[in-house]
Amino acid sequence: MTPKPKRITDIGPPNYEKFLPPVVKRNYGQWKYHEILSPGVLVHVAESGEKLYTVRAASPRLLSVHTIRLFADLADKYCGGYLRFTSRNNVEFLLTDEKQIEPLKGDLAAAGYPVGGTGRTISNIVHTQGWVHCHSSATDASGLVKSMMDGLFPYFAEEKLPAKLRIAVACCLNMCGAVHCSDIAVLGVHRRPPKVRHDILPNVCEVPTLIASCPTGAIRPATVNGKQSVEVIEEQCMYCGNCYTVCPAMPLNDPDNDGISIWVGGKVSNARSTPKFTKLAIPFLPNNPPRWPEVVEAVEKIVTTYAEHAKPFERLGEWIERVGWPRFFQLTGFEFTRYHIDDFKHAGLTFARSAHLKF
Amino acid sequence: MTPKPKRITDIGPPNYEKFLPPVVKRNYGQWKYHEILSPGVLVHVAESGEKLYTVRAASPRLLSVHTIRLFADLADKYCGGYLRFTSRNNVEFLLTDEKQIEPLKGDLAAAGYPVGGTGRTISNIVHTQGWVHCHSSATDASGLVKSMMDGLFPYFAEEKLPAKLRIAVACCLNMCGAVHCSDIAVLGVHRRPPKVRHDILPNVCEVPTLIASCPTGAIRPATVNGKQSVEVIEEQCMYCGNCYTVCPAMPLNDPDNDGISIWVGGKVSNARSTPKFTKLAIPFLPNNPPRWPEVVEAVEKIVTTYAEHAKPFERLGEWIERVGWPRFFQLTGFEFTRYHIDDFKHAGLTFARSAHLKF
Amino acid sequence: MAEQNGKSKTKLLDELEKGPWPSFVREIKKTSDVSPTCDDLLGQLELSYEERKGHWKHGGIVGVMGYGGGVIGRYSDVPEQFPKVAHFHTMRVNQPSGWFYTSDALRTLCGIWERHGSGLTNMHGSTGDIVFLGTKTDELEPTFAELTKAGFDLGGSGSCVRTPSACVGPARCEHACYDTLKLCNDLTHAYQDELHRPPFPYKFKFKCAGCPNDCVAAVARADLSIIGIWKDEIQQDDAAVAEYAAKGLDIQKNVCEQCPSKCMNWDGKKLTIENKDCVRCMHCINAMPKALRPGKERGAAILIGSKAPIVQGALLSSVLIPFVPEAELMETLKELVSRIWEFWDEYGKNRERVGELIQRVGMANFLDAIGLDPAPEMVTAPRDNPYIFFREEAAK
Amino acid sequence: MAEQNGKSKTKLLDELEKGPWPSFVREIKKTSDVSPTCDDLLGQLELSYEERKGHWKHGGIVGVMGYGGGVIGRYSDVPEQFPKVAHFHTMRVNQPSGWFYTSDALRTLCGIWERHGSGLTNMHGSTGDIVFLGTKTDELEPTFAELTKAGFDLGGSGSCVRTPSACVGPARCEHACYDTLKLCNDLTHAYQDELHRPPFPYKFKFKCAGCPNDCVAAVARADLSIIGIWKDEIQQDDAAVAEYAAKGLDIQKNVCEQCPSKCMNWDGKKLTIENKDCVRCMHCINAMPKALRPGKERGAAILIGSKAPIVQGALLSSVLIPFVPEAELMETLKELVSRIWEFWDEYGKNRERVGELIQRVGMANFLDAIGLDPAPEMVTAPRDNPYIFFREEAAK
Amino acid sequence: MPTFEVNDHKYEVDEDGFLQEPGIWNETVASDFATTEGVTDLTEAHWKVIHYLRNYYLQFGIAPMIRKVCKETGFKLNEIYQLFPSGPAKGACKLAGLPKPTGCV
Amino acid sequence: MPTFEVNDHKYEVDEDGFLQEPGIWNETVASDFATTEGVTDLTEAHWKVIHYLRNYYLQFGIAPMIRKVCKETGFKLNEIYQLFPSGPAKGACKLAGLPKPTGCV
Ligand code: SRM
Ligand code: SRM
Ligand code: SRM
Ligand code: SRM
Ligand code: SF4
Ligand code: SF4
Ligand code: SF4
Ligand code: SF4
Ligand code: SF4
Ligand code: SF4
Ligand code: SF4
Ligand code: SF4
Repeated sequence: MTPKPKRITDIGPPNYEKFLPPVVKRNYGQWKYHEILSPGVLVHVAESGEKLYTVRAASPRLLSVHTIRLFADLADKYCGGYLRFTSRNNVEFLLTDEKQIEPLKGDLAAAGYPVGGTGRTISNIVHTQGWVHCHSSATDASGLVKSMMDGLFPYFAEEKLPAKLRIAVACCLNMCGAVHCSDIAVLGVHRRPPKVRHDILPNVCEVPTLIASCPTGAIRPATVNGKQSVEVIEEQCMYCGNCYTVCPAMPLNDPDNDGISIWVGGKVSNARSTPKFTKLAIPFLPNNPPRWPEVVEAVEKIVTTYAEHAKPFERLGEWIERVGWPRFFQLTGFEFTRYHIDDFKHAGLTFARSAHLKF
Repeated sequence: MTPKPKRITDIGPPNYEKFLPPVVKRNYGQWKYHEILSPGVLVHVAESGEKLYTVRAASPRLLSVHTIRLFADLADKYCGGYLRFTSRNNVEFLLTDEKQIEPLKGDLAAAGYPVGGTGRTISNIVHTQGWVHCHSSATDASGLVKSMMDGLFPYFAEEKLPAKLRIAVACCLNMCGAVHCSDIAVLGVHRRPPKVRHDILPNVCEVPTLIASCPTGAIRPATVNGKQSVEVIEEQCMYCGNCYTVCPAMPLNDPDNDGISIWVGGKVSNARSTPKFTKLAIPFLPNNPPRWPEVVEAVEKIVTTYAEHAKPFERLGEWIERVGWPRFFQLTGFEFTRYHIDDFKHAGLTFARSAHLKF
Repeated sequence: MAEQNGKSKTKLLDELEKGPWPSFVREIKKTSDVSPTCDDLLGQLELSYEERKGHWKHGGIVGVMGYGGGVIGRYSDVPEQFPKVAHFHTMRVNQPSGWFYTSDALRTLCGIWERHGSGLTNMHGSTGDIVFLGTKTDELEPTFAELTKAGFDLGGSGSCVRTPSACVGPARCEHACYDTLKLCNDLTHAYQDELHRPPFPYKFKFKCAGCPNDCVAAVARADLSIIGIWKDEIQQDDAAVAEYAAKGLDIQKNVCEQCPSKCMNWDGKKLTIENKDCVRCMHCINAMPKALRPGKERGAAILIGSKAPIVQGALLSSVLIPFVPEAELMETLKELVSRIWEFWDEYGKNRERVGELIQRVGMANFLDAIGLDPAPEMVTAPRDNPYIFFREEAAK
Repeated sequence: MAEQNGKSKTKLLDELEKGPWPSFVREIKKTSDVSPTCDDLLGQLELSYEERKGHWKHGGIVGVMGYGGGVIGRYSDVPEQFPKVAHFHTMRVNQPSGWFYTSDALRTLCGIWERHGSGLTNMHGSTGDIVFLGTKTDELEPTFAELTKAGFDLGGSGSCVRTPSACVGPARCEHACYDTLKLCNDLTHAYQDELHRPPFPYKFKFKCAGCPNDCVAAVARADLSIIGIWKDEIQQDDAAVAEYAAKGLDIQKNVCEQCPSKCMNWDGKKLTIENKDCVRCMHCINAMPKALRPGKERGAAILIGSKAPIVQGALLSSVLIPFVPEAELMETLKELVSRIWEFWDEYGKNRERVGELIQRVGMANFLDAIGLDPAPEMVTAPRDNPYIFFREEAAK
Repeated sequence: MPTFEVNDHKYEVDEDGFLQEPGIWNETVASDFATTEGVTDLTEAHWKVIHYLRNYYLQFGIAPMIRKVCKETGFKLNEIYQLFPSGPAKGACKLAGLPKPTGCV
Repeated sequence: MPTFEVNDHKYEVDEDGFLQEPGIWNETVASDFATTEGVTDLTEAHWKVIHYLRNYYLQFGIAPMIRKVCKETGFKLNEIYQLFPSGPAKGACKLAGLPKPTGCV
C-alpha cells in the first residue's frame, strides 16, 4: 500500500503580497491622487512621485484558460507579469511605463478585449450563471450581458455619461450579485407558481423546511395519493422560487411565462446620497434569445434618457429622485402599472404621503 | 295627550356664511397677501384694497360659558360681533379698524387671554381630554398644557423662533390630535400590561373582537375559573391600550407606571419637506402633577436648543434631520436608549443603512 | 366650594391657576355658579391629581333618539364621592365651517348649555366639534331639541362619518386654492345620514385644507384629505420680490436653497422659477406672500388614509388623485367616496380604517375596486422588492 | 463541433459571437480543444436558447474530503443528449485579496483546470471566488490536491463563512482608510474552519471596502460590511482646489451644492468645509482627488446585515460600530464576530441570515446579546411608533 | 350595580342599562327593555332584528357589523332606526341582551 | 434513476448517491453506504451521529442544524469531519438515509 500523501487543507488563499507589483509594494498606502488619462486608463501618483498606470480591459467573465493565458502573456510583455481583476470582473494591467499603454491597448483590441469602463462610463455588467450553470434561472445571464453590452459599447469605451452607470443581471430572485442596488438591474422572473411534483416530493424534500421557506405562507401540507406532500395556494404565490431552492420537487420554470423585469435607480456608494435599492421600471419583457431585443431596447432607452437629462455627477437614481418618478415614466414612455405599486411588507411607506406634486 | 313637537334632525351645522363678517363676504376668495403686524396680529389685504385685521388670543380650550360670553362681548365691542376659533383652538377677533387693535389687546390681557401665536411662535397646544373626561388617559392633558405654556409663554407672545413650533399633547396612544405629526409631542403612556378582570370579562366583552384588537397578538383565549376569558402574554404586550378600548375588563392604569413620553420632529405642512412623523426623544418621565416639572424642563430644553441652532424657516424636524439625530441627543443631553431603536413593523427601515456618519 | 375649613379642597389644582397662560382650572371654578357639577368635576380631578390616575369609567353608550352617535357617555368610578359627576356625558355639536361665529350664535349655544349641562365646553374638540362637556342622560334629548331649534346639530362619534373640518380658506387666506368652507359644509350636509347613523366598519374623517400648508392637519388626521393645489405656474410679482430682498430677506439662502426641488434661481436681481420642477410645497410663497402666489388653475389633490397609531401604526394620507379642478371637486368626491365606502363596507374588518384596509389588500387592488388607474404620482417610488403577484391574464 | 452537415449546431448562440463586446460563446468554443465538455455545454445551452429554459437539475451535493463546501454540484437534465455535461460541477477557489495575480500564478491555475476540468472559468464569481466551471465528481479530489499544492484553497459554499473580498484599497487607491487587502486576507485565514465546514444557520459574508465609495458593494452584499472612514478633518490643498476651478470644475454647483450635508462653502476663491457636519460621503473628494483627501485619523465603520431578497426582502447593512481605528480593527472584529455568531447560532432559524435575525428579534435585543450599547448613529431616526416594550426593571 | 325594574322583573344592568348577565336573556327580557329604548310595540320586524343579533352573538361571540345586519335582515339602516330609535347598538343590541358594544365611539 | 450496488445489495440513488426511498433505511444501508463516503469502520461514535440524525429526521421531518448535531452528540464539528470525511451533510446524512440536504449551497 502506497502511503497516502498527506492532504493539505485549510491553507486559505495565497497571500496577496506575493502578487503585488514592485511599484505597488513600494508605494503601498502612499497613493496621493489619480487621474483618468483616457477611458480605461488610470494613472495613480504616489507621495514618492512614482506613477502607476492601469489599463482596464473588458472581460466576458466566463473565460477560457486560453484567454487567461493570453492575459498572462500580455502582462509579461507589458508589465512585469502583474495584473489583477476588478470587482466588476474586468481585467487590469498594471504598468509603470506610460509608453506601453498604447501598444497594450492595441494588442487587447486586436484580441477582442477592448479597453474602457473607468470614470463616467458603463463598466462591465455584474452577472450570474443563467442557463450556463444554474438550475434556478428564469433567463440566461451571459447572453443578456453580451446583447446589452454590444449595444451599450460606446458608453463603455467613452465617457459619455453624467456619472458612473452600473448594470447588473441576475437570472432569478436569489439575485447573486448587487442587482438590488444597481443603476439598472435586469432580473429573470417567473410568473407561474411551482408545479408540485407529488411523485418525488416526500422522498427528496424536508417538508417543514419547505413550508417555512415561503415568504407569503402559500405552501400548506397536504396529502396527495395517500402520501405526505404539499399544496400551493396559487393566489398567495408570487413566484419567488424560494421553495424550489429548498426542494427539487417544486420547479417553476415555464418558457412562456418566464422572462425579464427591469429595475432602475439603485446604488451602492455613499457618494452624495446614501445607498439605494433598485426600483421597478418594467415588470415583464419576454425571453427572446439569442439577442433579447426588447430588453436591449429598454435598457438603451433608460441610458439615453439619463444621459440627456441628468446633471454631472448625478447617478441614475439621484436624477430620477430629483425630477420625480412620474417624469421618469413620461420621458422613457414606460407604462406605470399596478405591478409598480409595492404590496409587500413595507408597501405603505412607498405611498406618496404628501402633497408634493408636479404637473 | 299633547302632540309631540316634530323632532328636527339631520339639519347639519348652520351655514358658515351667516357668520362671516361683511368685509370677508365682500372679499371672499379675493385676498392678496397678509402681513404679521405684531405677534398675534395679522392683516390681510384684499385685491380691493380692503384690510382685515385679526387678533389672535390664547385660549385654554376648556372654556366656561362665561368666557365665551366675554369673547362675544368683546366681538360686539370691537368687531361687529364677528369672531372665529382656529384649528389650534385659539380665538380670533376679526376687525376692520386698525385703531381698535390695541384696545382689544388691552381688554384681552386684562381678562387673562393674551395675544400671540402667529408666525414664528409656539401657538396653542393641541390636546385632548385627560383626567377631565376620558377613561383611557395615562396622564392629564389640560394640566400638562397649562404647565408647559406657562413656561413657554415668551415663545407665544414673541416671535423668538426660527419657524413655527407646534406642540401637541395626547393622554394615551389613541392620540386624539396630531400628536403623531407635531414638532413636539407629549404623550401619556402606560408601562404595564392590562390586568384582566376575569370576573366581569365574559359579560361585558366581545372576546373575538378583544383578541383581534391586539397589534402584537398578545391576547389569547383562556378559561379562568371555568369561565371563558382571556390571558395576556406579558412579554408580547407593549401597553398600547387598544384592548381596553374594546373591553372594559382590561384596565391598564397604574399610577406608578403611567407617565409621559416625549417625541419630536414631526410636521404636517408640505412646506419645504414632506409631512413627517414625530420621533421618540424621551421614552418616559413620571407623572408629577400638578406641574410636571420634568416634562416642562425637557420641553423647554428642546425649544431653547432648537431656537439656538436652527436656521430661519427650518422646522424642528428639519433642523434635526440636517444636523443628525446624534447631534440632537448630544445637544439636549437626552439619553439614547434601547427604546429609541424601533422594533415595530418597519423597524429595519430606520436602521442607519449607509456609511454617512458624523463625528 | 374651593375652601373648606379654611383649607382649599383643590390644593394641587390651585397651582394651575398661576402663571400667564389662561387656566382651565379657573374656567371650571368660575362656572360653579352655572352648575354644581363643576364642583364635583374639580373634586374628582383633584383626586386624580393626588392619585395620579383618572377616575372615569370605560365609555358608556348613550345618545339621542334616531341617532347612533354624537354623545360620549361617561360615568365616574367614584360616584359616591362625587355624585354630581356620576353621569358626565359630552355632546359633540357640529361646528360651522371654519369655526366662524357671531356673538349671538355663541350666546345661544351658551344659553342652551347653561340650561342643560355643566356650562363647560371645549372650543373645539380635536375633530372640530363644539364639545359640550358634561351632562346627565336625561338632559340629552332636551339639549338636542334646543340645539336643532337653534339651527345646530350633533357631530359624529362611532363608526360614522366624523364631523368634517376645514381651514379658514378663502374667508381670510390668500393661499386658498379652492373654497374649503363651502366644500366642508357641502360634505357635511351631503352625508348627514352617514354622520348620524354609523354605517361603517369604523370612523371616517374628512378634512379640507386650502393649500399644501395644510392648516387643518388633513394629511395626518383624515381618512380623506382634500388639499388645495394649483397646476399652472406660480404667479410672480418681480417688484415685490425686489422689495422683500431690499427689506433683508436672503432670497438665495432662505428661499432658493430651501426649495425642496431646487427649481429656483436668484441672480441677485431676478428670481426665476422652473415651474415644471416645482412640487408646490408653498415655501417660497410663504416666505414672500406679497410677491408670489399660487397659480390660477386651481383645485385640490385628494389623499387617502391617514390616522392615529391604533392598530397597525399611524398613517399619513397618500395621493389618490393628484388634481381635481375646483369646479369638479364636489362631484368627483361624491362619486369617489361612494366607491370607497362600498369597497370598505364590503371588505373592511371591524375597526379597520380605510387606510389600514388599503395596506392590507394592497393599493393596486384598492384602485381596481374603486375604478382608478395606477399613476406614478401615487407613490414616492415604485416597488423595490421583486415579489410581484402577476395576474393570470398578464401571464400566458 | 460547431458545424454539422454544413449547418451550425449552435445557430442561436452563433449570433452572440458578433459585436464589439467579448463573447462568452467564443470563450466556450475556443476551449473545445481543452475539454470535450465544452461541446456539450454549448449544445445544451443552444437547446436552452431554443426552448427558452434551463436544462440543469436542482443542485447536487458533492465535495472534497474533510470540507463541507466549495463545490456546487450540477447535473444535466438531458444527459442522454449531452453526456459530457451529465456531471458539471463548479469549484470555488478562494481568490487572493484584491484579485491580484502574477502571470505565473494564473498559468498554474490554468494548468490545473485544463487537466481536471472544462478549461472554463469565471474570473470571478460574484462573491469573489475564482470559479472553475464544470467538472466530474471524480476530478474533485485530484483538482483539490493540485490546488493546495500550488498554494490555493477552496472558497465557501453552504452555511459557512463565504469567501471574503476586498476592494483594491491601499495597493492602488489614494482613498483607502485602512488596509483592506490585509484585513480580507487575515479574516479569511482566521476563519478557515468556518469557511470550509459550515457551522451556521446560513451563509455569512464579509466584504472590505476601503472608503465610503464602497467599490466592493459591501453595504449591499455582506453580512458584515467593513467600510473605511476617517474621523478628523478632510485634508485640503487650496492650491489644488484652485487648479480644479481653473480647469473648469464648477465648484459651487458640482461640489458644494451636491454635498449632502451642505457643509461646504465656496466663495469663488476659497473652499471652506464645516467638517463637523460632513457625513463623509466622499463626493467632494471624488470630484477633486488631487485637492481633497480623507483625514488622517483613519479606520472603518462596521455595518451589519445586508443580503439579497430571499426570504423577507433585500436588506442593506446598517451601522453597528461607527468607527474603529485601523490598528484595532482585526481585534475588534474577532471579538465582535464571535459574539455575533454565538447569538446567531443559538437563535437563528434555519436559512436565516443575521440581518433577518436582527429584524426578527429587534436591534436592541441583538445589541444586548452582543454587548454593545445603543447609539443614535445606528439609526436614521428614533422610532416613530409608540409601541415600546418597556422592561420590567424600567417600570416600577 | 344598578338594577332595572319593570313588570315585576328585576335585572342587573350597567349604567347604560345593558343587561349584565347576557346568559339570562329570553324574549321577555327584550320586551321588558323595549320601553327604555323608545320602542312601544315589538313587531315581527323588531323580532327579526333581535333574533338575528342574538343568534349572531351566540355563534360568533360578537355583534355583527351594521352592514351585515342590514344585509341579513333586509332592513335599510334608516328602517332600523325607525324600529329602534336609539339605534342598533344602544337599542337593538340592548334588547337582544348583548354586552354593550364598545370601542368605536 | 441511477443505482448503487454493494455487498449484493442494490439501492436506488440519485446522482449524488443519496438513497431515494428514505423509508427502506436500516443499519445495513448505513454500512453499505459508508464505503462511498470515506468511512472505513462504523464505530460507536459513527452510530451515535447516524442514529441521532435518523431519529431527528423521523421526528421532525428535517435534518437538524449543525449546531444541534454537535450539541446533542457531544462531538465538535471537526470531530464530525474526522468521523465522516465528506461532512455531516454529504456523509453522515447519506449514511443515515436522509433526503439530500438542499438549499444553502
Ligand atoms: C477597480 C475598482 C475596485 C476593485 O477593487 O476592483 C474600483 C476602482 C476605483 N473606484 Fe470604484 N472601483 C470599482 C468598483 C466600484 C463599485 C462596485 C461596483 O460597481 O459593483 C462602486 C459602487 C457602485 C455603486 O454605487 O453602485 C464604485 C464606486 C466608486 C465611486 C462612487 C461613484 C458615485 O458617484 O456614486 C467612485 C468615485 C468616483 O468615481 O469619482 C469610485 C472611484 C474609484 C477610483 C477612482 C478610486 C481610486 O482613486 O483609485 C478607482 C478607479 C475608478 C474608475 O473606474 O474610474 N468608485 N466602484 C472597481 C472597478 C470595477 C470595474 O471594473 O468597473
Ligand atoms: C388660523 C389658522 C387656520 C385656521 O383655519 O384656523 C392658520 C392660519 C394661517 N396659516 Fe397656518 N394656520 C393654522 C394652523 C396651521 C397648522 C395646523 C396645526 O398647527 O395644527 C399648520 C400645520 C403645522 C405643521 O406643519 O405641523 C399650519 C401651517 C402653516 C404654514 C407652514 C409652516 C411651515 O413652514 O411648515 C404656513 C406658512 C407660514 O407660516 O409661512 C401657514 C400660514 C398661515 C397663514 C399665514 C395663512 C395666511 O396667509 O393667512 C395664516 C396665519 C398664520 C399665522 O399664525 O402666522 N400655516 N397652520 C390656524 C391657526 C392655528 C393657531 O391658532 O395657531
Ligand atoms: C374629544 C376628542 C379629544 C378632544 O379632547 O378633542 C376625542 C376623544 C376620544 N377619542 Fe379620539 N377624540 C377626538 C379626536 C380624535 C382625533 C383627531 C381628529 O379627529 O382630527 C384622532 C386622531 C385622528 C384619527 O382619527 O386617527 C382620534 C383618535 C382616536 C382613536 C384612534 C383611532 C385610530 O384609528 O387610531 C380612538 C380609539 C377608538 O376609536 O376606539 C379614539 C377614541 C376616543 C374616545 C372615544 C375614547 C375611547 O376609546 O372610547 C375619547 C372620548 C374622550 C371623552 O371621554 O370625551 N380617538 N380622536 C376628539 C373629538 C372631539 C371632536 O369631535 O371634535
Ligand atoms: C456562482 C454565483 C453566481 C455567479 O455567477 O457569480 C452564485 C450562484 C448561486 N447562488 Fe448565489 N451565487 C453567487 C453569489 C451570490 C451573491 C453575491 C455576493 O456574494 O456578493 C448573492 C447576494 C448576496 C447575498 O448573499 O445575499 C447571492 C445570493 C444567493 C441566494 C440568496 C441569499 C439570500 O439570503 O437572499 C441564494 C439562495 C440560497 O442561498 O439558497 C443563492 C444560491 C445560489 C446557488 C447555489 C443556487 C441554489 O439555490 O442552489 C447558485 C449556484 C449556481 C451554480 O450552479 O453555479 N445565492 N449569491 C456566486 C458565487 C460565486 C463565488 O463564490 O464567487
Ligand atoms: S441568480 Fe438565481 S439562477 Fe442566477 S446563479 Fe444565482 S441562484 Fe442561480
Ligand atoms: S414560489 Fe415563492 S411564493 Fe410561490 S410557493 Fe414557492 S416560496 Fe411561496
Ligand atoms: S388621547 Fe386617549 S385618553 Fe386622551 S382623549 Fe383620546 S382616547 Fe382619551
Ligand atoms: S395593551 Fe395593547 S399590546 Fe397589551 S395586550 Fe392590550 S392590545 Fe395587546
Ligand atoms: S391651509 Fe392654506 S389656504 Fe388654508 S389657511 Fe392655511 S395657508 Fe390658508
Ligand atoms: S413652491 Fe416650493 S417647490 Fe415650488 S418653487 Fe416654491 S419653494 Fe420651490
Ligand atoms: S472603496 Fe474607496 S478605497 Fe476602495 S478602491 Fe474604492 S475608492 Fe478606493
Ligand atoms: S465628503 Fe461629502 S459630506 Fe463631506 S464635505 Fe465632502 S461632499 Fe460634503
